Amino acid sequence: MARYNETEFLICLAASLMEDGATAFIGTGIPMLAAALAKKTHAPNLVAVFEFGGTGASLERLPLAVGESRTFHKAVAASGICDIMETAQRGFIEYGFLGAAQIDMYGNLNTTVIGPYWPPKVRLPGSGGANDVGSHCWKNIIIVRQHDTRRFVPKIDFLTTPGYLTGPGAREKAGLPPNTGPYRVVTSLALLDFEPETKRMRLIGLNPNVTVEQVKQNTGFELLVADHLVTNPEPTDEQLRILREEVDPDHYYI
Amino acid sequence: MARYNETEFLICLAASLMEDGATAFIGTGIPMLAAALAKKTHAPNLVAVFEFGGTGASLERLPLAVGESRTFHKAVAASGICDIMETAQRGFIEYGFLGAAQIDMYGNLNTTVIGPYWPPKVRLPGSGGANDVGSHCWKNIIIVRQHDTRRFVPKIDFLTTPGYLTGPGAREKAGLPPNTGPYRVVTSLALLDFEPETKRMRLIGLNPNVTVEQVKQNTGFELLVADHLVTNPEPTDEQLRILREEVDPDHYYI
Amino acid sequence: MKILESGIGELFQPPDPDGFREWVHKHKNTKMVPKVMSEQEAIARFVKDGDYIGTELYGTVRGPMSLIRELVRQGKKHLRVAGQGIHEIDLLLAADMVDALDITYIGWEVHGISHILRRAVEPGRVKTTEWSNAAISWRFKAAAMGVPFIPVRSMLGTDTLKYSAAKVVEDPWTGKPICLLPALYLDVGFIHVHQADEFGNCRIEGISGFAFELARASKTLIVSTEEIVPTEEIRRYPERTIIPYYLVDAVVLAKYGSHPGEMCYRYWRDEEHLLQFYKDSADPDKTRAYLDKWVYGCKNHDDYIEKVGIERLKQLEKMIGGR
Amino acid sequence: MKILESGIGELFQPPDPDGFREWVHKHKNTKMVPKVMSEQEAIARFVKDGDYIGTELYGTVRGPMSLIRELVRQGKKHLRVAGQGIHEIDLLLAADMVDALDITYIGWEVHGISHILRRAVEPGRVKTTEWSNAAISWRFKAAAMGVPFIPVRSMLGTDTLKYSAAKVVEDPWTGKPICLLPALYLDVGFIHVHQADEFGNCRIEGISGFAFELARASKTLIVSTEEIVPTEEIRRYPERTIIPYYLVDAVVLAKYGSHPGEMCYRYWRDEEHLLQFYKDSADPDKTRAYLDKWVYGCKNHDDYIEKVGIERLKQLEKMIGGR
Repeated sequence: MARYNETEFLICLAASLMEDGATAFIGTGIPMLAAALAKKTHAPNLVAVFEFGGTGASLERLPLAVGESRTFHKAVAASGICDIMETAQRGFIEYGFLGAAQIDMYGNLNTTVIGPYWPPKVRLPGSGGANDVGSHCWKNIIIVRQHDTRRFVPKIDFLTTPGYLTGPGAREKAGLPPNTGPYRVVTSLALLDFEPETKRMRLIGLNPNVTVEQVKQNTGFELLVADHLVTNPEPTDEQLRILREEVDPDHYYI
Repeated sequence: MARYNETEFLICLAASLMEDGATAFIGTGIPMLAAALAKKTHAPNLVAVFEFGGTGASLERLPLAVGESRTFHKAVAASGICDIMETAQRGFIEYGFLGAAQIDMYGNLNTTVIGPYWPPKVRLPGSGGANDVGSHCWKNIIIVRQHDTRRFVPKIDFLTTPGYLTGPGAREKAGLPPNTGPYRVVTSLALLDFEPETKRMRLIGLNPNVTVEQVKQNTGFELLVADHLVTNPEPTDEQLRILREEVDPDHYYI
Repeated sequence: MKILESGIGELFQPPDPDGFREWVHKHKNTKMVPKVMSEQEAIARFVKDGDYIGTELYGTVRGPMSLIRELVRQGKKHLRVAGQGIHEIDLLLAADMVDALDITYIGWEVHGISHILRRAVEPGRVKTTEWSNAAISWRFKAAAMGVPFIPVRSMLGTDTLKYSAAKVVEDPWTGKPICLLPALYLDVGFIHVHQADEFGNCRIEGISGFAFELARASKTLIVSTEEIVPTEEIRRYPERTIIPYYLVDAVVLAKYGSHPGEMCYRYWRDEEHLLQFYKDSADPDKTRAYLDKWVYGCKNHDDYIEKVGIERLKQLEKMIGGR
Repeated sequence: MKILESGIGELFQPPDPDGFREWVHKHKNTKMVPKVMSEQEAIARFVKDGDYIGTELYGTVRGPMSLIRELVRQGKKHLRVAGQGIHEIDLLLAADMVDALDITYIGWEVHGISHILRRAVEPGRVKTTEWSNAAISWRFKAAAMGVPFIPVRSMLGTDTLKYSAAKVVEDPWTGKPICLLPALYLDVGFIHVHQADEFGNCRIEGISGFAFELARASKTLIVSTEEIVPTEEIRRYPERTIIPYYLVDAVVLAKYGSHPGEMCYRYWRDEEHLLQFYKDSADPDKTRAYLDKWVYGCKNHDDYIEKVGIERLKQLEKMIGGR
């Protein structure tokens, strides 16, 4: 049996992207586990920010929702959504974490509908805070659990959250804050970034036992590939122990 | 020796205009004393609102400034200036109290400069909250201690705070909230209102021993006079006792 | 100041600051009068068919669930709703009480998407207009300020803006595009708080979500509270009053009023109950059965609480984190 | 969206949300690091000649007076100032440190108008642009939101607007005129608080004035505090933190820092001292003598406090109202 499952791998990879002492806008699911793991390992001073008002919570216990009491347990501040979103709008939040049902080559995200807008084929939850996080945080990290051509598409059905929109300069032209945008994409197959000149998605790291071909076959648009590819690190036994015993002992998520 | 001085008279007259249970935006000086007196006499449920955040203070002790601790002692809420001003902007504050260095026939007020704007002959404090109170409260009561032609002028040097501007409909045309504006003017000589059709200042009450001629002579513009003039009530002994012994025992103002 | 783009979404509740002021002047009582009443009376007196309503915080966190259940019991129709939530919006949609949604997020977070939302919107039964989460709160903030719109930098360049009723204009100072959101005034707002006095002065512990803004954006505000405290206590710490009495029309005592959601420092979410509902909500008949048991099958909140069982609630109290 | 009117007042600090963001990204530290330092170090490190500064609340109420006195001692020049105040602005003007004022109110309330303001403005030495009191706070609020302007319904139809740098536009939703105020971003903000931890997490008791907005509108924020509390205490009641640490660049311990003004629940205003200053301020020589004695004549705040005398301060503590 494998030493870890895919979810555990993604959590550890996402956690490794979290910088000690940085502010990070944390959403439900993998980002919460990654933030909690990071705080218990290499980034004890990570400042987790939650959209409904929690800033700098201890994350001793894993939150089950973005507004619940553990998002501000022993926090340095507990305010409200306007204060948090305006803090992001003023440029104080370094990292954002986003998920998506569909993503395109510029990192634009869809969490609103599959099919036409109304009436839709599938009605998804909607933007929630994603559009705001994607608009205001400096570096956005996108987590897509299944890397396949249903999710990595040439054209998303609905542009819920801005990536680089139509390419270089498009965010600024739209009035979004300069020098912001998607930073990394973490998936079941690989780690990707966005090539600085073209702002197009680029493969930079392969998960263990994954080939370039596999990633390309599961991506619905032409993918750039970095000259030097790394293999993404496997979770250490210590990371897995902390994740299983301290972060999510009730196996709520994992 | 007189039973009361002019200041005491003005305080009691202003107090008599305060309605039990109403919200009133209270500024420094006579309005504070009037509000405190009203709360201790006919209007115990008057809700005094102070611009820097105090709402519904007990006013057991007389505030010396619009932001000081007595403006929110035993208050129901202590917030900030934006919340208070937005509460007025949303239409929750019935009465405003204003003073002025100059006033015209439409109740427009000057507290900014005498002479040209810059450099001015005399630099006055400026609008402070007056412009906001005059813009947002439903009924504004203006207190001018000396009623003379230097203060009641045909044209004020600077329009700091809006009265009826140029006349009927002018406030609405400027974008100010409908059905708001100056309500009464309390002076050393008389009580005045604004005639509903023309929005022009009108004499409706004379202070004791004051004649219509006297008021006209001390007013720098043509003054309307109501058909039936009342004589403004003198302070009762009880009002004076409460004012002197309970409201301002240190004779800070009186 | 050029208008560069206008969203094509329907504006379900156009901003009207002057209308709001006139309404306040006519209907709000600035006198401190007792407003404690039952949820039945509050909903019956203050909510009409066709009203535009909003709730705070959201379905699993300090939500006014006892008020929502009563709203469903009384079967108000053709509601327009500020759609930010989970369990509370699901109940309204399941009971077919909603015609239009200003939607930002309706879903079950990590558990998945809302089956009930899908059944309401995919057949074209409920109309939707899109907003970001901040945008909905900022629209309340604009209303709370008493102005018709508010400038923000969200939604720009996206379909979220295209299918909203926002506008993009050129900022006259920087010359850059900026998004203007229309103020969102509620006919009726619902908030559950930790403490209130009989006049409606309210306190909230922990995060305040968008309670400050929603309370001030509501023509009528119905508050439910875990406990009623003496006004002397309110006056001792006036800086803790987040909702002053004059905003409030009804105070409903509702201990455990947020159940099955959590109330910070008081009781933890009833995860079993929530997951069961989410599972059942995939099936229309089971959804109906849930409503029959937990909403229509309860006379009132006390009845609901009895059905949940005090032992269970005591457990949830033990499970919540302290200070 | 037509521009109907533009104020002719000079805009001393044009709004630049993107510039603010870049500055934050480059200079603000999101790590929790200790920031306790002396007022000398704070002013020397963070204030430059020509800066645009603002203070909160105002000269006789929770004002950062110990910081202002140090600012005067260090003689910073050509400052541009958000002019909402009394004693604090008088000191800066008397020391001839100010070139431009965004003025809403500078005066001594019931005592009378500011002699020092008259001597500064009437000869044409200090430039002014007009605003209402709400307008200045709303300009900070716009900056705190991270947007270039904010719509309000004050100042309309008046010379206060004509001599401001506001604009009147036609609201695209209601078609009615509305006033837009440019956001006011401060180079340096100064706030005096009741409690702060060593990282800059701050609490204020009683009214909060415009501390929330000014703190968030400041590129650099210098906080003085009556006492420094452990971070554990801050974390126990996170909803009481009005200024989170990441906004703060310096924490200066300054017990009685608001003297001669009051600090609610701590000490009462020193009315004798204030009235004496106001009397003296009518005469340039006596004003100079006041500065020599109470500002230049004191090495630092401790020295000032010693000169005021602990007995006097203990009296003022007895005179303040309780909860």
